Amino acid sequence: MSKTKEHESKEFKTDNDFDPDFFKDIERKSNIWSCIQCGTCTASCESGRWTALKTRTIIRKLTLGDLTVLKDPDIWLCTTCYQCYERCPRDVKPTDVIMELRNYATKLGNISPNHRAVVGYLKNYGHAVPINDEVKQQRKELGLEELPPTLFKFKSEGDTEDIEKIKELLFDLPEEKEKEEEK
Amino acid sequence: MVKEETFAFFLGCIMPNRYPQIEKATKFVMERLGYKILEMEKAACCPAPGVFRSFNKADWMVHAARNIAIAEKMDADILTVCNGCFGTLQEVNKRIKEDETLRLKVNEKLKLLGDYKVNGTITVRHIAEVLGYDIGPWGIEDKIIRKINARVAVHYGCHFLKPTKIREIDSSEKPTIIEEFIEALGVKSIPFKEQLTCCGAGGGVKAYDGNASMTIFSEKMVNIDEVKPDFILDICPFCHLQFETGQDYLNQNQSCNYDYPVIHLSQLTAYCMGMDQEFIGLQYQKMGRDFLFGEKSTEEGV
Amino acid sequence: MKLSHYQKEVSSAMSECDEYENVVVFMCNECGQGSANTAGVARMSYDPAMRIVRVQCTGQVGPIQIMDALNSGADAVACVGCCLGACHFFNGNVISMHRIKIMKKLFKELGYSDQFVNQYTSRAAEGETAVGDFDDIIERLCSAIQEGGTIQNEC
Amino acid sequence: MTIEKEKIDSQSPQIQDEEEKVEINDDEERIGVFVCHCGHNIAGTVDVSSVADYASTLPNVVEAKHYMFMCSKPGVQLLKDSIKEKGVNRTVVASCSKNQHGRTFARTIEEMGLNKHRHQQVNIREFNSWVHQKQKEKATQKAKKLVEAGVNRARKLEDVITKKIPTTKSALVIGAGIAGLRAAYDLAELGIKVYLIEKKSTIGGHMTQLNKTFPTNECPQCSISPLTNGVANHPLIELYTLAKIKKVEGTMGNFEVEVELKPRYVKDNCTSCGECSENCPVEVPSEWDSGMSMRNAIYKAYPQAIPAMYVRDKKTCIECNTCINVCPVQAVDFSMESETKSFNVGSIVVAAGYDEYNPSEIEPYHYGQEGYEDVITQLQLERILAPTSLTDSQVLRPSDGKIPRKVVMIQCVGSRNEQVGNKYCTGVCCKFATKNAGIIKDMYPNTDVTICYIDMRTPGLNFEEYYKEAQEKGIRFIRGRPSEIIKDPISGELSVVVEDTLTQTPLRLDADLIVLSAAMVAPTGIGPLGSKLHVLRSKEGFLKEFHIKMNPTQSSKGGIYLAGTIQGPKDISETVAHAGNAAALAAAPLVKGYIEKEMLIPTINYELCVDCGMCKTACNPAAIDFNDDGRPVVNEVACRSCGMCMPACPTGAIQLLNFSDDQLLDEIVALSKGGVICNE
Ligand SMILES: Cc1cc2nc3c(=O)[nH]c(=O)nc-3n(C[C@H](O)[C@H](O)[C@H](O)COP(=O)(O)OP(=O)(O)OC[C@H]3O[C@@H](n4cnc5c(N)ncnc54)[C@H](O)[C@@H]3O)c2cc1C
Ligand SMILES: Cc1cc2nc3c(=O)[nH]c(=O)nc-3n(C[C@H](O)[C@H](O)[C@H](O)COP(=O)(O)OP(=O)(O)OC[C@H]3O[C@@H](n4cnc5c(N)ncnc54)[C@H](O)[C@@H]3O)c2cc1C
Ligand code: SF4
Ligand code: SF4
Ligand code: SF4
Ligand code: SF4
Ligand code: SF4
Ligand code: SF4
Ligand code: SF4
Ligand code: SF4
Repeated sequence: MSKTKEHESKEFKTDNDFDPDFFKDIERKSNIWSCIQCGTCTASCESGRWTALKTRTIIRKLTLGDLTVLKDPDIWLCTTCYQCYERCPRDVKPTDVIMELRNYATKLGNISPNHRAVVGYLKNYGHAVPINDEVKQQRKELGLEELPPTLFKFKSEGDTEDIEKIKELLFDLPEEKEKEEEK
Repeated sequence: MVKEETFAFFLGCIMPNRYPQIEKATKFVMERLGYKILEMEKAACCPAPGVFRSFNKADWMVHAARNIAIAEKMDADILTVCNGCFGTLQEVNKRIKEDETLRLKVNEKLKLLGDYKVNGTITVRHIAEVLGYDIGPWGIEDKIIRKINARVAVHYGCHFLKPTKIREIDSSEKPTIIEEFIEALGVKSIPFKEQLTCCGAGGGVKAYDGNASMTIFSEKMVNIDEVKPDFILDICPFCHLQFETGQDYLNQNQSCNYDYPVIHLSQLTAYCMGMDQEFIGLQYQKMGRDFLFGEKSTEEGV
Repeated sequence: MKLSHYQKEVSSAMSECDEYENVVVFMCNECGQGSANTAGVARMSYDPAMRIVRVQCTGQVGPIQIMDALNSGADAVACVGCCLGACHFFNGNVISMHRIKIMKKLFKELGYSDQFVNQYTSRAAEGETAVGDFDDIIERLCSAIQEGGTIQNEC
Repeated sequence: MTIEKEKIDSQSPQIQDEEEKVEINDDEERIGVFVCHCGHNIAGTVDVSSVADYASTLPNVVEAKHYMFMCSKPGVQLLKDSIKEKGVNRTVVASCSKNQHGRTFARTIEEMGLNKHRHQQVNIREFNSWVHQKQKEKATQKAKKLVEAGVNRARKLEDVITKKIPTTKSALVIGAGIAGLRAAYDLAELGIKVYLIEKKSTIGGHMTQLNKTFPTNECPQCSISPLTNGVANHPLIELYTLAKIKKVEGTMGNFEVEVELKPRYVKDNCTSCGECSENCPVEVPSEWDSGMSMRNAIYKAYPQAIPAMYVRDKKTCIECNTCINVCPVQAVDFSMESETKSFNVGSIVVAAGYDEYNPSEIEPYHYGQEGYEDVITQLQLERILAPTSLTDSQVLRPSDGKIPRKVVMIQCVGSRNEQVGNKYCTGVCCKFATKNAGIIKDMYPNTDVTICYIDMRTPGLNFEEYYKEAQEKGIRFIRGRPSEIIKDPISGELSVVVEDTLTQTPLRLDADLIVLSAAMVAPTGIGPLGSKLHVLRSKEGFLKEFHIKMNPTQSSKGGIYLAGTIQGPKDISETVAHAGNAAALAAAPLVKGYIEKEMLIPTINYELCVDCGMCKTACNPAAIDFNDDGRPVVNEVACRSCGMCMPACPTGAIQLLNFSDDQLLDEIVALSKGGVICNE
């Protein structure tokens, strides 16, 4: 269902594969160490029922310090439905943990091209979903202004100050990672 | 004190750029109910809690704070019509209100974006919360001119109620806010299996892996199809998009045959309050274009 | 736990700084005294600056005793009680812990170092715990001295 | 702790010859200092003679000696001689720890007629020579300071007297579950009069509700009935049902208790014929049956209930008067009123038990909601299975009375769950789920029974075997905590969503009957009871024991003991053992007839005291109270000499004897001197 996982081919792991210190930051913001691996999160997960995302396994890998989790495509399958967050008996807040993890993965350049495109839209139009001609027409028919008074309208009228700053200062994504880079 | 009965209307991305009919309907409803709706000039993407928070939590917060700062300048609470916008703005607003150090940090970066500053003076509201609690089923009764006699599948979406500790609106396991409100409009919510699960669009999944998103969604549709509602009622343009385009996708790729109209709470309420059929905008939709409220509605007369 | 390990640590701590003479340590009648006795019986070594005062419970030690000690020239003060949850008088150690936390805050606000007053726990059966506490007191004391921190009035 | 040590002390002196006692001159402080060599143990590191020399220069010191072994007979003789010859009235021995020989020297001076609290032990061995062996110079310096501090301390030491307080030879037991029954019976067997108070109309508690008990699966009614009958018929036990504690005053050894007895509306001559109940038009769910059957407004909780009398529930009664008319012996009497009883007791045992956690708080499980009738708790299942059940022990599901073919049990409901505030593991539910799963499987081999668990916790002799037996019976164990129970709105069928964590598979298990293994939580009403008794509670709500390992049955207040699950979840064997220990401790001072207590307690200087009550708040054993004039008073029996009231006092009015601010200051000054002192 989802993309293949490179790390699964490597079966035997040693301490060298783990770096418990790496996730100290996440630990500080949530309770990952108090996870009892009860599986409530996975069972709650609407995504995980149909996809490869197994929330509990992600938390487990974190507590082990398994760095492969950063390259794990599964972490991008969470829909942030918060169901696990609501139900975890140990208050681990798995949704927040996954968000935190994605931040790390992003820093390492593990971002999908589609996501890059969405960030591009934001930087160029101020919107993750830009307007198109069909909708412009529709707006007119409905008696609305052709362009809503959002940042994009100002940009098209020549007032580009705000959007330039957003482009420059926010969501600076690292360059695409070289294909294989180990340890 | 923020101005009462006035809202800074936060549009977000999908509503103005894909479903302007929801925008139109919301304005209609709010103005009819006596609220003043102000445009938020230069507002941008909320930004979406799934994708942008995933990339950089700090920037996500700053960008959201920029939108909040615009409303603070207008001295009005923010009204959103979208769970995503609500999720982002409500959470960030709450956190900068409660955490002073965070506020200072956010403001520091916000300064670089222009003349923006957040002070934590306003609140962020969702239309469903305003209708469900401020107006309430008791308050809408004498504002409507027609009732719709329909059985619908209500979809709450995720970020309106969850995380409950932050939203503090209703139970996430057995909410009733929408059900109770639409009952006053004559509409009956019919429970279906796993009613409160996600539509599969959030968290950046729709962009990341459309197939996965559709797999989650197709299960949702199976459960909805079991109870054969008249239409699907949602409170979020992103869920709206998922339900609209998703049905189409399933019909084309998985030989399904769905044709359920998808209607936002604002559209439904607007219609009951007397807005013209053509402005409700069902004619622009992919699904259930033929669906007419007319057959189901009974005029109440004002 | 190896004895030599502690000895090494102590000697290294001592070589770092020696601008102190007395550290007043209030130890409760139960695990506090017990652990120091056990340390003695096992001939573990620690800094001779430690001056142990027997109290019923660390919950008995108030700001008065702590200020008395500092005023009469103690270089640092500490309270050593039972493990949290195992206080023989219910929760005296927890109360003492909070009290010392507040005192630390106060010292800091007044511009003094907060490393000269500390709360510890120990276990009667394990002398190591007492010695570990003592070592930590010295370590904090030394680092505070080296950073120019003070708890005494300049006079 | 102090109490026990001193008890031993106070008993031994009589053996010694009396004539050694000398006349004590108390005009001025005359201190004798003795420094011990302990062979090389001390003298090998510390220059003992220079320490003794130094001591002799200190004020009030009239004798300063050093000797090879102070604890030896000649060593002890030195003390005696100094008292006799030099008029020494306070002694300081610088040798080993107070635990090692402090007591030896204290006893010696007591033999000589001095109060034993006038001895000050200075530890220069464990605290000095043994830990500073390589730093002889510094160790000698330190020894001098320690001795000086000891001398300073000795100067102001005051006499502490020991008092004998007579006790009331009777006990109160609150709660008549298995724990209360056990404790009451054990106390009565020791010849102690017992008042047993139960808030419900019958005794036996939760155990009477159970079907079978692990690990032997025997009938709990059978095991408990000898005890219930024994208690009901014991000449020394007075049993009160429908009773509520109103007031508790006093301290260890002597309490005054006031109890409110609610009316039963049925007189003692009731023959338990059941005529009234049969004719009563009102039907409500039975509490004892956990709502699994109905009872009338006039009823007996269950056939074997003790006392074997009916009771009228005023709240649900519609006052049709039928019962009054049908009763053949005119036992029904609506004019009965509540009465108040007072007892004097020496000890109190609290055995108020537990409540089953109400799972409706966990929303995804939908317990108690309409349409989810087939989600029940283990206690309800016990009632379905029980021999007296409405279903005749058949497992029939509540919604439609069918035999379930798929039973799913969910563990840790309300335990190990921070969201509902219960962090602890109940420790019993894994065992009773295994029990009930096995029983169902035995009765209906074709029914699938699944237990969804996080960890199976079955420690102890017989319990792992019990678990294995269940596995062999074909019960399916799935390691995972279900996230929710879902209901198909069309078919109405229930299913349980759970991840099998061992294979990482999310599962949806169909279920006809879902049984929640709900936690054991503190009983309702424990808050008010706890505050009436002045005992502290743990953060989980149970009553807190004095020391988790060494004193698990003693409460924070002297004279009040905890029995059974009121202290925390337990199974029956643990409950019974716990209750037995509570009874033994509660009986000890009553059998002995008195409490011996050293008066090492605080005194209050009423000129300084501003009646703020801070000391009262600080005192865990609730030994401080306000008298009629609004002034704080220390209860000498309840006080445990912890000194925690001292720092709480804003004016320094309250001072613990021999540990006062002033006395401690003397010691502290000597120990701190020589540092970076600030002389203005
Ligand atoms: C479903 C289930 C199955 C179990 N199965 C087993 C098993 O098979 N084997 C086993 O060993 N254990 C089992 N247990 C545990 C067992 O029930 C307890 O260990 C035991 O009943 C505890 O007894 P108790 O006397 O401490 O408490 P309780 O039985 O609760 O008795 C307390 C009594 O005090 C009374 N009371 C409460 N408050 C007051 C008050 N304020 N004033 C006066 N009276 C008061 C109550 O009415 C009650 O009668 C099971 C528990 C459950 C929930
Ligand atoms: C590694 C380990 C760690 C533990 N940690 C903890 C912990 O952290 N917390 C905790 O609560 N518990 C702990 N325990 C359990 C704890 O040790 C026991 O619960 C407790 O010590 C039992 O005490 P006892 O008096 O029953 O037995 P014991 O301590 O074994 O005492 C029995 C005594 O009887 C003597 N004896 C035996 N036979 C005879 C005979 N025929 N005649 C005369 N005398 C005899 C023995 O010499 C011994 O002195 C631990 C146990 C182990 C093994
Ligand atoms: S629900 Fe919470 S405790 Fe359970 S496995 Fe998931 S993160 Fe861990
Ligand atoms: S928040 Fe993400 S991980 Fe958690 S249940 Fe929803 S989709 Fe799964
Ligand atoms: S009194 Fe103590 S220190 Fe002195 S000889 Fe005896 S044991 Fe040793
Ligand atoms: S009250 Fe009367 S009728 Fe009822 S059981 Fe007792 S004797 Fe029988
Ligand atoms: S008077 Fe009350 S208890 Fe008696 S029969 Fe009528 S309803 Fe029942
Ligand atoms: S005994 Fe078992 S079911 Fe009960 S709380 Fe502990 S682990 Fe959970
Ligand atoms: S010393 Fe004070 S605080 Fe301690 S028990 Fe006695 S009165 Fe209470
Ligand atoms: S704390 Fe001190 S001043 Fe206050 S009531 Fe107690 S003794 Fe008096």
